[in-house]
Formats: sequence, C-alpha cells, structure tokens
Amino acid sequence: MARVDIRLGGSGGQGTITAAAILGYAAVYAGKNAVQTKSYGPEARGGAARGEVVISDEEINYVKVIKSDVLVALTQEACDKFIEDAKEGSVVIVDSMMVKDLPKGNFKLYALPIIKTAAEDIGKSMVANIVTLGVVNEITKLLDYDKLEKGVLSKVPKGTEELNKKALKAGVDLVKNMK
Amino acid sequence: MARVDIRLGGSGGQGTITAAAILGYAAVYAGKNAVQTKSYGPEARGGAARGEVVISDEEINYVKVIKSDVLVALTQEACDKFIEDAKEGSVVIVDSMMVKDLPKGNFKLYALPIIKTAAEDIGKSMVANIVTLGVVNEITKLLDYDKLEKGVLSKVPKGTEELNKKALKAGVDLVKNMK
Amino acid sequence: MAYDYAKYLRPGKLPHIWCAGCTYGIVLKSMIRAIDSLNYDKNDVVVTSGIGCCSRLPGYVDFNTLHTTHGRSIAFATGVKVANPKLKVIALGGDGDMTAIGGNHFIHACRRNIDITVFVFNNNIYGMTGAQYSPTTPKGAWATTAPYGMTENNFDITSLAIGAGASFVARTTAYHATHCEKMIKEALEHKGLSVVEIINACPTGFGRKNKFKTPTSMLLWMKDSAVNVEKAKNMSPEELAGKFTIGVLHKEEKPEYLETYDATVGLKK
Amino acid sequence: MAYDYAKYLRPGKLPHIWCAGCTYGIVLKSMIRAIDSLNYDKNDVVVTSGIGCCSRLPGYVDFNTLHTTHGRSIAFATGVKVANPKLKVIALGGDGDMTAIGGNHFIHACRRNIDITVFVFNNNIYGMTGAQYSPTTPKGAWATTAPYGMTENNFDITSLAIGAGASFVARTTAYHATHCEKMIKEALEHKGLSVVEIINACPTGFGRKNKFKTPTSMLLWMKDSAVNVEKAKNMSPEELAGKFTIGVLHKEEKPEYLETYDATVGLKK
Amino acid sequence: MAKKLEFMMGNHAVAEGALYAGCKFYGGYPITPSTEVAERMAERLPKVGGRFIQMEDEIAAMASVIGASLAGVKSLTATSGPGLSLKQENIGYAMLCEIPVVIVDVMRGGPSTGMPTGPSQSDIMQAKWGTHGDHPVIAVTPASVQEQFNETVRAFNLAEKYRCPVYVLTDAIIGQMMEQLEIPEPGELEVIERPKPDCKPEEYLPFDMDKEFVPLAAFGSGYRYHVTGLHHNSDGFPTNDPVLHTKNTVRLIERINKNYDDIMKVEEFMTDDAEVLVFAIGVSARSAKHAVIEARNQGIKAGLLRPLTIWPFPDKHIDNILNKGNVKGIVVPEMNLGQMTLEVQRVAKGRCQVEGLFSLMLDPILPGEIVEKIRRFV
Amino acid sequence: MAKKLEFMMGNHAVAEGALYAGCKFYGGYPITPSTEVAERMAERLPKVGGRFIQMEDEIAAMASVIGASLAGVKSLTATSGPGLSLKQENIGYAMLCEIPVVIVDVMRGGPSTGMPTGPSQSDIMQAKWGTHGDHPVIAVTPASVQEQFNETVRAFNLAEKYRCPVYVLTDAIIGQMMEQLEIPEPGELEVIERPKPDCKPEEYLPFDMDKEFVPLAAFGSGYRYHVTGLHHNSDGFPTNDPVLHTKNTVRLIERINKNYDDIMKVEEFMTDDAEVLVFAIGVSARSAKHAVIEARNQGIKAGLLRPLTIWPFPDKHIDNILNKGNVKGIVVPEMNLGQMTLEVQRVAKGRCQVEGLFSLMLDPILPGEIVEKIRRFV
Amino acid sequence: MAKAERIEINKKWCKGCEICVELCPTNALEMVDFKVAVKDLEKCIACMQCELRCPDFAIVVYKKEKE
Amino acid sequence: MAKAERIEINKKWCKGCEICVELCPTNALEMVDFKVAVKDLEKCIACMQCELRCPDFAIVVYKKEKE
Ligand SMILES: Cc1ncc(C[n+]2csc(CCOP(=O)(O)OP(=O)(O)O)c2C)c(N)n1
Ligand SMILES: Cc1ncc(C[n+]2csc(CCOP(=O)(O)OP(=O)(O)O)c2C)c(N)n1
Ligand code: SF4
Ligand code: SF4
Ligand code: SF4
Ligand code: SF4
Ligand code: SF4
Ligand code: SF4
Ligand SMILES: [Mg+2]
Ligand SMILES: [Mg+2]
Repeated sequence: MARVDIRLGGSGGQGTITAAAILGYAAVYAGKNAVQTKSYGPEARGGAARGEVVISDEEINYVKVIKSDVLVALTQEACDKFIEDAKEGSVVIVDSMMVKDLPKGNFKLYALPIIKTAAEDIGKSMVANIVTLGVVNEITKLLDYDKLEKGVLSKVPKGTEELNKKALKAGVDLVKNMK
Repeated sequence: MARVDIRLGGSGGQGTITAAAILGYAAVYAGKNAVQTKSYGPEARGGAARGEVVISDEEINYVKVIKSDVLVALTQEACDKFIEDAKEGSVVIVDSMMVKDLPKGNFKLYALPIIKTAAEDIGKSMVANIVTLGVVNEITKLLDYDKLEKGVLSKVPKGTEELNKKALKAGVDLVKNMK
Repeated sequence: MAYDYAKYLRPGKLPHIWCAGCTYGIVLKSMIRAIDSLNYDKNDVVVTSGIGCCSRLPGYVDFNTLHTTHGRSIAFATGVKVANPKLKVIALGGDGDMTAIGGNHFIHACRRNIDITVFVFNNNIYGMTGAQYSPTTPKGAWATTAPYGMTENNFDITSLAIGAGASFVARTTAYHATHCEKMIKEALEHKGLSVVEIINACPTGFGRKNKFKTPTSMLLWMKDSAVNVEKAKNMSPEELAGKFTIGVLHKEEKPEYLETYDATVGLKK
Repeated sequence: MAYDYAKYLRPGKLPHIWCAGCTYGIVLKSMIRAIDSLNYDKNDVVVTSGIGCCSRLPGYVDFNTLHTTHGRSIAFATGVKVANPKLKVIALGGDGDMTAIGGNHFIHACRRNIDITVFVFNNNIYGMTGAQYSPTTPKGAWATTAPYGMTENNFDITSLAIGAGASFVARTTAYHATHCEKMIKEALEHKGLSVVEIINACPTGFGRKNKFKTPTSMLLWMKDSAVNVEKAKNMSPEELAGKFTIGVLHKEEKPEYLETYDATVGLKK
Repeated sequence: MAKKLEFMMGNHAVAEGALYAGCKFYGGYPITPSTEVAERMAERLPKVGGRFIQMEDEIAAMASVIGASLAGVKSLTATSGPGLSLKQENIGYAMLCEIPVVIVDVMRGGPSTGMPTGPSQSDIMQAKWGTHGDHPVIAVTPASVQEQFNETVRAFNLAEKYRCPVYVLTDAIIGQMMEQLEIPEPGELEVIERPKPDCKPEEYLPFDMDKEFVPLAAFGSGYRYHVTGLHHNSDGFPTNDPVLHTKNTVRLIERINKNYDDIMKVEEFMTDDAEVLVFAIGVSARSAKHAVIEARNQGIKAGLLRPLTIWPFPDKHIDNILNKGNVKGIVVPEMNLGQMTLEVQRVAKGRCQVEGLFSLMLDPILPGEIVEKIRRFV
Repeated sequence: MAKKLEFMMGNHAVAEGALYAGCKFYGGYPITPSTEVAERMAERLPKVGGRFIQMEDEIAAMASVIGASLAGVKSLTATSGPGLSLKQENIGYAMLCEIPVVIVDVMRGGPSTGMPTGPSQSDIMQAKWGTHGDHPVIAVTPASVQEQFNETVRAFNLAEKYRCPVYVLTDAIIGQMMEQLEIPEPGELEVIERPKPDCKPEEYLPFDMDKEFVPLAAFGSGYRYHVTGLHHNSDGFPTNDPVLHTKNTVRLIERINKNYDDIMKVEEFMTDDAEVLVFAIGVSARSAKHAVIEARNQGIKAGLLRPLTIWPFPDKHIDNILNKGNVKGIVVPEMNLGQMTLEVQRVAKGRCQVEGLFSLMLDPILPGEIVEKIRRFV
Repeated sequence: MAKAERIEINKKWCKGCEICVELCPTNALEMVDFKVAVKDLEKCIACMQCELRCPDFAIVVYKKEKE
Repeated sequence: MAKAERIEINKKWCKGCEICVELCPTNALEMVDFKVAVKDLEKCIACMQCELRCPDFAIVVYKKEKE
C-alpha cells in the first residue's frame, strides 16, 4: 500500500484528533506504518482543530499531510479551509448538517449526516468522530473492519465500548445505505 | 614618565584598595594616565586584598600590575605572595610590625612602622593606608606632595580631613627620618 | 437599562477565546462596570497579565494592556507604576500565574504595598495548558498531573496576601457578579496594594473531570459555598465547614511604597 | 564541661570566612548542639543553602552538604527529600536568599508542608554582596542601595510563613544561643515544614553603618528587643513597640506532603 | 513484530524511555508542548516506586531534579523554550557540579511566548550557550517516536557515563505526533547504572580533577561531601585558585570532547558518493530523507547527514566527508532562522558552499524545497 | 583637559553614561561584580527626577525595566552571569515586543556561581543565544572607563533607534577598575530621544510589520494598544498565522542586519598592511593593543581589530580585511574557553588560520602570550 | 406580564453554555441548535440574571420603560 | 575563687571581635594585640557566656571538676 494522507478537520472538542489517532493505531496493528499529527491554536482547546494521519506500507518520512487523499470536514470552516488541499480525484467527506455550502471540484464528494447520526441515532454527539471513522473506512476500505473496531475499542473510555461499536457501525451503514 | 606599576598588598579592611584609588586619582589630576585595579576573594570582604595602580604619561594598555616597580606589603602573607613579582632593583616597602620575616633579593627594601605610626602617632589604625601613601610618594617622588594631599582630601570621609593630612605627613616623615 | 460594555471593549475582538461556560467573561463584565463607575480616563489605566486563559483578558479591554510572560504580571506592572505613578495599574492573573510561578512577585508587591490593584482569578487549575494541578487545586481533585488526586496542600491566597503584608484583601466569586463588581471597585479605590481573589470556574479543565457536569453547576457551587465575611463571624466552625468567606477580609492603613520612596529620597520632580 | 564541636565540624575548615563579630558562628554552634542532642546519623543529614554569607555554613558541617544557587536552597532540598524521604533535610539561607529571590520556594514549601526544616538567618541585609537592602532591612536604615534610607516595607518572615501554610514557625536570635538551640531542636523534631527565623547580626554590612558601633552592641540589641512569645501575650501594644517576639509562634497538625503523596498514589515501594 | 507494539505519542515515548532507563524522579512545571511527558510520568512513576512532583516554577523544577540526582535517583525534567530559559542558571550548576540529569526540551515557536503550540527547532543554540560561562553540553536529537524512546535511554546513559546534564532536544511535531513504538524488552537496550565509589569515605574526592570520571555517591550512602556552584577543588570545597579552576573547567569540557566517538551518533544516508549533503535533525531530517531519495531519483548524488547528537557538534563527521573532496555543497534545513547553519559553515572552512533553508512555518519543511536547494549546488 | 575630569570606577561610569543618555529608571537585583551600577543609580536617580527600585530577583528586575520603558522612560538594569541567565526569558520578551532597554552584563567567572569576583568574558555567546527562539541582538563592548560611559550612551541610542534591548557587555576588570573619565558636556554626545508617534491614536500600529521602525508610544500618552509576547500582528494582537510571524521575526532580525553600518563600531589599529590580525574586545583588546605594538617593534606586521559592537558580529569588517589577501592568521584572545573564536572561524571560511588564545586566569591575558601566538603565524 | 421589551441574543457570540437558561428563574429561555433562544418573552421578569452572568456578552435584556 | 580550671584560646581562630570580652560579667578577659586574652582567671565564674557566644570557636572554658 502506498502512502494515504487523511485529514480530519473540525472544531476543538469534536474529536477529530482522537479519530486520527485511532485510525493510526488500527493501521499499525494491521501491520502498516502510520503517523498521526494534529494542529490547534495556542489555546490548546476550542477553535479550529484537525487530526491527520498518514498510513503507508513504506517508511513515512514527511509526517504531515500536505494534499489529502481523504478529507473529512465536520464544519464549514474546515471545509472551506482544507478543500483546496484535496488531491485531484480524492475522497472528500463532509457533514451534511454543518457544511451547507458544498465544495465543488474534481473529487468524490460524500455529504453525510454524521453528526446527526451520532446525536440522534446513537444519542451522543460526542461519538461523531467514531461515526466518521466508520464512514472513512467503508469508503476507502483502508483496513479490515475487525481491526478498526478493535482499535476503537482499545482507545475509548471504559464503559463506552458498546456505544462506540454502534457508532462505528452506524458510520459504515451511512455509506452502505447511500449506495 | 614611563609606566610605573605599584602594588599595595594587605588584608581586607586595611584600605589598600582605597590607597591605590587615591594615588590614581592624584596622578590623573596631575595630568597623568592612571588605572587602579583590585583583587579580592569571592567574599568581597575579609581575607587577602590588594590594590594596584599603574601610572604613566603614555597610554596604559595592560591595566594590571604584573611585576611591580613599587610593592607595599602590610602583612606577612602579602609580602610572601608578591615579593617574587617585584622587579629587579624595584622598591619594596613592608610594615615592620607585621612583616617579621623580611624578604631578601635584589630590590630596595624599606621596613617601616606604618601601622604603628597610624595607630599610635595618629591614633587610628584605619589611616595606615594614608600613611602608606606618604611613604610611597616620598620614596618614589611620583607626584607633587600638594597634588597628592589634594587627592587624599577629596576622597576621604568628611570630617576626617585633618586626621588624614596628618597621616600623609607622618608617612613622609617616616621616610625622611629614616635617612 | 441594559448595560453597554462597548465603550470599554476593543472592537472586533469578540467572541473571546474562552470556552463555553468559562466564567472569565462574567468577571470581565464586573470589572468593566467597576472601572466605569470610577470614571477613569481610559488612557490612564494599564492592565497587565501573565500567561494563561485568564491572562488573555487584557486583550479585550480598551486600556493600555500588557500580556507579559508567565507569572510576571506584577513585576512588569511594578516597572510601569514606578516609572509613572500617575497611571492606574491593574495586574491580573490566574491561580497558576499569580501564586505558582508568580508567587514571589505577588508576595513582594504585597510587602511593598505599592499602589497596584491585583486580581487573582482562581479556577483551581491550569486551564490554558490543559488541567494540570495548581497550588489551589483541592486535595483529592483530579488533574492531568494528579491522576490519583491532588496530593498537595493548598494556598489560601488571601491569607498569603495578608501574611505578606497587603493592605487590602478581598474575596469574591464569578457567581456574585455584583459583589464582584463592588470588591473590584473598592480595591481600585484603595491606596496601596490591594488583592482580590476571584473564584472562577473552568468547566473544561476542572469541572468536567471533577463531577461538575455543567458550567452552571459550578456557579451554583459558588453560590452555595460562599458566606459573607460578616455573616461568617457568627457562624460555628461546623457551619463553616466546606464554605469560604467572601467580602473584604483585611484592610489597614499602611505607608504606600511610592509615597514613602519619593519622600525619603527627596525626589526632584 | 566545654562542649566539643569537633565531631560535627569538617577538619581544617576553620577559621571560617565570616567577619569578626559576625554572629553566624554563634548560631552554627547552636545548630550543632541541637543536632547532636537528637543523635542523628551524620550520613542521614543533608544541609542545603543558597548563596550569601549565611549560605557558606554547610561547608563547615560534616553532613551531606549542598551549596546551591542564590535563593534555591529549598527547591534543591525538595528534590533531595522527595527522592529519598529517609533523609533529614535542612534548608537554610539568609534573609535575601530565602525571602527575596527565594521567596517563591519558601512559600511553596510552607504550603506543601513537606518535612523539611528551614532556617532563615535574618541579618536585615545582603551581607555577601556588600550591604544592599533586603526585604527585612528596617525602614529608614542605610544600605548601599538605600543611600537615603530604606524605603520599602518589610516582611515579617514568620507571618509570611504562617500565611503560606507552614505548620511550625518559630523565631529566635543569635544572642539567645540556648533558646536558639531549643528552637532548632523543636523544628527538627516537627513532622512537616518547620521554619525558624534566626535574628542575626552583620556588623560589617549592617551594623557599622547603622549606628551599631560593635558586634556586641548588636547582640545586646537582640537581648533588649526580644520578648518571649508567652510573656508578650500579657503585654500591651505600647510595651511591645520596637520589640519582637521569640519562641514558637505557630504550631499545627497538618498532613505532611510525602505521606499524603505516597498514600494517595499508592506508591509501590 | 511480535514484541510490545504501541502507537504512542512522542512525549509519552520519552516518559517510557526514561522509565526504561530507570528514572525514578520527575520534577517539572507544565508547558505546552511538553506537558504530556509530565502527565505520563505523574501516572507511571508511582507504579515503579518513583515519585513525581510539580514544582512551583521551572527554576525549582530544575533544582529539584539536581537534588534528586544527588540523592542517588535518576531524574528527568521536561519543558519548552520559556521554561528552558528559566532553567538555564541551574543547568549551569549541574554542569559545573557534574550532576547527571536529563532535560527534555520540546521546541516550540519562539522567541518569548511566541507560538506555544507551533513546532520549531529554534533552541538549538540556546541548548549550547544558554547558561553563562564555559561549560560542556551534550544534546541528543530524536526524529521519530521510536527514537524519542531510544534516545531518552541513551541520554540517561550519557548523563551517567559523563556525569553531566544531557538534553533531549526535540520539537512539537515529534513530541506531539503518534507513531509506532516497539518497547524493547528489559536488557535489550543498554542501561548504564550509576557506579558507586569503591574507595573509603575518607578518601572520596567527588570532583577529583586528576581523574576523568569519579562515581557520584548518593547523599545518605555514607559518603559525606560538599557540593558548591563556586569553583571548587577535587574535594568539593571552594577555591579561588585560577589554575585549579582553569584545570577543572577544561577537564569538564575535554571529557566530552575526548569521548566524541562514544557520544556522537550520526546517521549517514547515501553519503558515500554524495556531491550534495543535507545536514538536518529531528523532523527536518525526515523531510530531508524524503528529499534525498527524490534527488537521487532525479539523478543527483545527494546524501543525508543526520546527527542524533547535535552537541557536541559533529565536526569530525563533517570533516571526514568533506575531506573526500566530493561534496560541492551542504544544505541545512532547519525550523528556525539559521542556527546549525552557522556551525556547519564554521566547520566547512570554505571547503564547500553551505546554505541554510530556514522556516518558521510550523509545518515540517517541504521535501520539495529541500530538493530545490540541492539542485542549486549541481 | 579643561573639562570635568574624574577618576572613576567603570561601573560608576556606566551609571553616569546612563544618566547622560536620559535614563530615569533603574530596576535591578544586586550581584557582584555589577552592584556598583545599582548603588550609583540608587543615589543619583532621585536627583534627576528618576527612580530606583531593587526588585525581588533578576526576573522581576528585567520585567520592571520593560514595564518602565513602556511607560515611556529610558531604563537600565545591570547584572552578571547568574543574573543574566535568569533574565533571559524576559529579554526575549523585550526582543519580540520591541522594547528599548539597556542591560549591562559585567562578566565574571562562570559557569554557575563560579568565581564571583573573578573577571571573564564568558557570556559573549550567551548574550546572543541565551533566550529561546530566533531574535535580534545588539551588544556593545567597552574597554575603558571612558568607553563605559560613552558606549552606555551609545547603547541607549541604539536601543531607541532600533527599538530593542541592547547589551553593554563588559567585564569585572573594566567594571571594577578606576580610570580617568571626561564627562562630556550636555549636547557633546548625541542622545537619541524616543520619538513619539505622529499618527492619530486610532491609526497607531505599534508593531507595523510593513515599516522598519514605528515610534513606541508611552502608556498613558493617549495611544492605547496591546503588547503580547505571543506572535502578533501589526496591531499587537496575537496571530497564529505562520506567514505573519515569519514576516515579523525576519523583519526584527533584518532591521539589525540591514543597519550593520550604523550599529557596528570597530576600531582598527594598524590593520592596513597587517599580516597577522588580533581580534579582541574589552580588557583583552587592551592587552592585544600592547601586543600589537610589541609585535610591530619586533618587525611583525600585526594589527588589531577591536569591535565595540560584538553583536551583530562584525562579519563584514573581517571580510573586508581578509579580502585584501594579506592576512595569514587571526589570533583571538578571550577570557573564556573559546567563543568569539568560533565566530571568527566561521567568517574566515578557511581564508586564513584562526587561533584562539583562551584564559580563565582572572587577570588580563598577558601581551607576551599574544605576541607569541602572533609570531606563530609568521 | 412581560417586564422586558425584548431580549437581544447575539448568536455569533453565544457559545451555548446554557448558564442563562439554567439560571433564569422563570424558564423564559431555551436552547435551540446549541444556542440560546427566547422561549417565552411573556415569562421574563427582567431580573437580568441572564445578562449579568452570560460570560459571552451574548444576551441583552431591554426592560420596559416604566409607564 | 576561680570556677574555671583554664580557659583555652585559639589565637589562630580568634578574630578579635571582642564579644567575649564585652559580655563577660566579671571582666575576666581582655584584648591584647587585637586578640582575646585571659586577664584574670580568678575572676572567672565559669558562666560560659564567652564560650557560648564566641562566633569563632576560639574560646573554651574548662570548669573545675566539682570536689
Ligand atoms: C515560563 C513558562 N512556564 C510555563 C508556561 C505554560 N503555561 C502557560 S499558562 C500556564 C498555567 C495557567 O494557569 P493559570 O494561571 O491558573 O491560568 P488559567 O489558564 O487557569 O486561567 C502554564 C503553566 C509558560 N507559558 N511559561
Ligand atoms: C542569581 C543571583 N543573583 C544575585 C546573586 C548575588 N548575591 C549573592 S549573595 C546575595 C545576597 C545575600 O544576602 P542574604 O541571603 O541575606 O545572605 P547574607 O550574605 O546576608 O548572609 C546576592 C544578592 C547571586 N549570587 N545569584
Ligand atoms: S480551559 Fe478553563 S479557564 Fe481556560 S478558557 Fe476553557 S474553561 Fe476557561
Ligand atoms: S558581611 Fe556581614 S553577614 Fe557577611 S560575614 Fe561579614 S558580618 Fe557576616
Ligand atoms: S431577565 Fe431574568 S427572567 Fe428574563 S430571561 Fe433573563 S434571567 Fe430570565
Ligand atoms: S449564557 Fe451567554 S453564551 Fe451561555 S448560552 Fe446564554 S447567551 Fe449563550
Ligand atoms: S566563663 Fe563567664 S566569667 Fe568566665 S571568662 Fe567566660 S564569660 Fe567571663
Ligand atoms: S568572641 Fe571569640 S573571636 Fe571574638 S574576641 Fe572572643 S574569642 Fe575572639
Ligand atoms: Mg487557573
Ligand atoms: Mg542577609
């Protein structure tokens, strides 16, 4: 597998950084190389935040994402900011509730009700990031579902395992139902 | 006048550093160049202390005394330590009460009761340094007596002028009487 | 009538950087009302801070403002004040800023009794850096650097100030917004070093992990725990357990530093 | 019987560097007698200091001794103690060392109530650097940096310690050499942070320029000005004017830092 | 990959490396982006019988680790630029008094409060020159999460072996990112334990000037001695003799210089026939490797010199390569406005061109920019 | 010599120079061998309407002078090595926030407490690199009591002109010795007063990135603005934009570099035909001058390059001389274990040999030793 | 009967902390899409609690002029 | 009658501060050449004040054994 650059953009508290970490973790347990990085303002909380992960079978030298193979934007701000760095023909996933102004360009766009699914179907908006992971993996087929689920379960707080399992699955279903 | 290197060695509190300063001051007012330096331990008080002054009509580049033209030692310790850096044929002045073990070598040695004179004749052992200045100048004739006296008077605490005048004079007399 | 804060707020800086429910904003408003009531010329007011969430406050107010290094708010303020005693100098900071790294400047300003007004915003945590414990994090409370619960004893900031020699010391809370306004005003009016400890809520760093589910619950905790110092005088230790006093805790006449200095050295102005 | 100090003095280090009449030597002797009476193993005693005349003291005593940087005596001591709580740690320093530059470490150690014994040698001046004023130089007194007389208010070191949370606070003087020994002993026996302020004379830097003609006159000033704290309770403010109290000024039971820490984190030893 | 494989944050890997090396004390003060080192130590130390303390400021933090080390315990502190500035005085103390401690500096954007969450490599010169006076410095420079672990272990080893403070100089990218980490089995990596003196207590000279190395006795172990930040004699007591203090200061610096080969660690990648060298550390070295591969693909004989020890400076390594005569130019990409570049220029002595590639852009330097600079030399 | 002639201590001359330059605030903390600067200011300031304060430590001292400067008052602080280490964080603040202040460092023997009364020149590199992050530095280096006065005045002028902290880097010999001083008449030396902004308060951009220089308005003068040690925009408010912070940091450093000719002051003595150069500052430069005269007497074409500005480093001056092609070698005598030597080597780029002559002996380097080194190059 | 003429909410500044909603003694406010909204102006007694304690300058209550 | 058998003075350590002389209640000590000396051992009442307050470990009083 060649290098895949994934960027998850949102606002602080949406868990995009954690999602990137889980994805990296799962990738590493699947025998790949992975580097997760993040960016936030000087406040270390609130404001725009993004989690990024690079996954590859080869050595990862440049650790950050420049142009994304997969972009997820959970806010309009993130979408507007990062869309120009989506590669030609790459995957772009936006939250359909938050991103009203859909980006146009040469990429595969998925507008899905990620946050709504988390809040309404799962009942916790906090798990939007896990729903996101389900979505991303279902679209890209980066990892075996099992491995990903294992990754999620080992990184989420104790007692929330079932919730997160459901959330991951809900993400997968979002994509499946779309088809 | 070529460069004259004068070293006044004693213990902290004996005022050798002040004496060197007064000498330098008087020299400058006499139109010469002068640099006064000092050395003491990390305690900034007590212990061995020395005042040094270089007087010259020329530019003074090396500011410290290496080999002395004039060495004054008010303690045995100072005498023992600095005697080896007295130039051949130079002037060496020691306090005859404090320095029992007189140095030997190729120099003009003056052993004079400087401290005793200060303590007994003037009545203040603190002015030993001013007596010293009288001695040094009378031996070396470095400066006009008037200029030196002026120097002394402008640098000593108010109210002690007469005392110090007497002390300076006593130093001169010590040498004169010796002859 | 709705109070108009705009006169004292720098245009275009809101929304501020503080988290949802962070109570710095409430106190900022009390502070503005207090200053407004004193009718200072904005040009004469200097506000300094150190580093921390709290210390971003000066950026929002339309005075001469100085966001310094961590802990050094008062030290910079001292230079400003000594250089130009006509300026009204307010030095503020968080519990970490003022009493951890900045503790020395705090006690020395109290000792000198220099005419500076000090506000310590005590939210019992290092908010900015993500919830490490501070000298006021309650015993047993969780913090990222106290994963087993806080193990250190706390400062009582007001006792510290009094022990160090401050001539005006008060405590208030973000909940008691009008009381807070009053304390700030009295502190500003006091000649000499005045300290106001302002109990504040950090829902993000402290509250969430310490069983305060919402910002409001933290405000209500303040409401329930604060006892007016006058009332406290008639209460037994049992009744006061788990409570803290608010109000002016200490006030004395004491020579102000700059007045003494100028008089002693015979300053030629 | 003449007391034999040799057991605790490092051979070949005397005469010490202190000036004639400097009273550090008197207190050093009190300290040795106090430690001796407690029968500590010399290998278990650690003495730290900062920088200053006072801070040269550890060099003379035959323990594990650490002459650190200016003001940091307690901070180094804290590391030693936390790393090995079995050690008996004494942190000492001058008024400058402990309450000027080192003030922050002083108050935080008091707050933590860590089991360290702190001696503050207060000679009201920076002796080592040649008589600059310190936070305890009396108002109006001369110092090289207060040529017109001291202009700043002073710390009361014991009030500061109490305000910061110390659990044992005492004051004594160099003159009261046996009382001093007793205070030191009690402080050493106390579990938790103990502070002893020791009033000391610097004839070279302070005395001479402030109308104390001889070292003895400074000792006699201590004798005349010190009032035992018990006696003081029955004295009027007028009678106490110009005096200071000696004795144990504050003592309380309070959780010791390391005990709390080890228990809270469930330290696996 | 059967071993303990983790996906870990760089700062956590530093903490784990320290624990592997036997660290039992952490004294710190929180500062972004280094705080996770403290947080991990706060949680982990009690489990291995160690203690964590958050001090009142960085000055106290640095003092506390020195005190703990003197009590015989391997000690760690971590900070970032502003904290490192505050620690400088006591770092100098540790240098003069030969106290082994490890100091992690997770470099962020300076100067002053600067850009607290933004990565940089702008404390490189400060690590060398931040404290007053002449003093020896060792600094290691990891470039991956695995190296955060391994180099921290090496830092502890160097600290014990050379009885001095050792820096782990890393940056906010490497410190904050997550990457795979194989935790070595006990014994797999060398861990140097602090040697104990074998002489009698009366004969112990803790700072023996005539020896390169003297074991540091723990306070409480029966060797009672004196430590001072004043210049001191072999027995630890102050001396004013300039001959002695010259001798001792030179000895401390020479101890490091003489053991260059042991202390130095440099990765050379495709340098054998290189005509253009890239000299880089940390995250910039990763970009540089990418760039070198790219340049080779373009037919340019590029190579990478990646020091994992940046202080002492790898003079000899540069010399050796330049002496071969192939190298036309050296590119020095660094996330600052020019620090190592000055040093490389000094060492190059005009034998080839040296050009810095500076960035304060908070992201790693782009490989493409490095390639472009490489091309200029051919 | 009809003018006010004094025989004054070097540290006192610094204080007098500061007063001549219009300094009205001193914030300090005592430390040997700098304390006489404070003592003189304590006595003299009230007489000219200024104020003196002894702060609780050096960190506060540095903070106070920055605060005072923002209140519109020229401010001075003085210290020595350990104090300078403590001041570093706030010095960085003054650099980033463009606050004019003058910092005197009377160098003593380091590292750590070292040799408090012993002179040295071992903080040269610290002055440049002591604070974290990239930052501009100006440092002047007097070599006589007269220069202590004059260079202090120049330091204040440079601080105001380039809106930055300026060091007076001197040593315990020059600071503590007494020598003649002619106090210039008012007006005799240039004194640069702080310019006031001439725009309307609403238009005032205190950190305008598009201008090389913006007048610094005094707090209380009607220009209300914000100052922060975070990277900031032209208006003074924090920004996270790396493009802006790159632009601003580069601007600050370039402002110094671009004005090299104005900031730099170098005395050249017999350099025209020199085959061997001596490069030295402060008290070492006096020994060096002695040595150069001696060498000339011995028929050797020696010359002296004596920077009175050591930071920025006098690269161009060295370049100009080396470009003539006469110089075979440069001797760099310094009272440390090698600091400026590294810089001279860097600039020399192999065009000639460069050799340091290092001393920690507390006395000035002996002219004879310098002559000996000079002879090796011929 | 409503004591307030109107309640102005600045949605851009409101961070949805719910302090105003939870402290309102008459339950006149509510959360809508993570921001505050006026549920029932009639209920408002113009006690000003919400305005006083909103940390974000986001809610302003205009009392009715006395008649 | 003398209560002290002897008073040992270490001249090398004595700095001549005069504290012992001035605090001696019986005037048994004196200064000679800037150092302390025993003036009259007979006068000594072995109160130990001098020993206790000498800062320089320079004076030691040996009490007579009780008979
Ligand atoms: C010298 C230095 N050390 C550490 C930091 C990191 N730091 C920034 S803010 C802060 C603590 C803030 O806590 P507090 O003062 O209570 O303010 P809050 O964020 O809670 O409002 C710390 C440790 C720093 N900026 N500078
Ligand atoms: C960082 C630092 N600042 C300043 C000094 C200079 N200094 C040494 S001792 C001292 C004051 C000592 O006063 P105090 O602690 O009262 O001790 P004393 O000499 O009076 O016993 C000072 C300012 C220093 N060594 N280090
Ligand atoms: S982290 Fe805490 S203190 Fe900081 S803004 Fe958020 S709630 Fe307020
Ligand atoms: S200067 Fe003062 S404190 Fe220092 S040794 Fe002398 S008398 Fe004692
Ligand atoms: S003014 Fe009072 S009653 Fe009206 S909405 Fe606000 S809190 Fe509720
Ligand atoms: S208190 Fe303010 S910020 Fe919070 S919900 Fe109400 S209006 Fe919004
Ligand atoms: S023991 Fe008492 S009486 Fe005897 S010499 Fe000493 S002070 Fe005087
Ligand atoms: S007290 Fe001690 S030092 Fe002083 S004179 Fe007496 S014996 Fe000598
Ligand atoms: Mg806080
Ligand atoms: Mg003192």
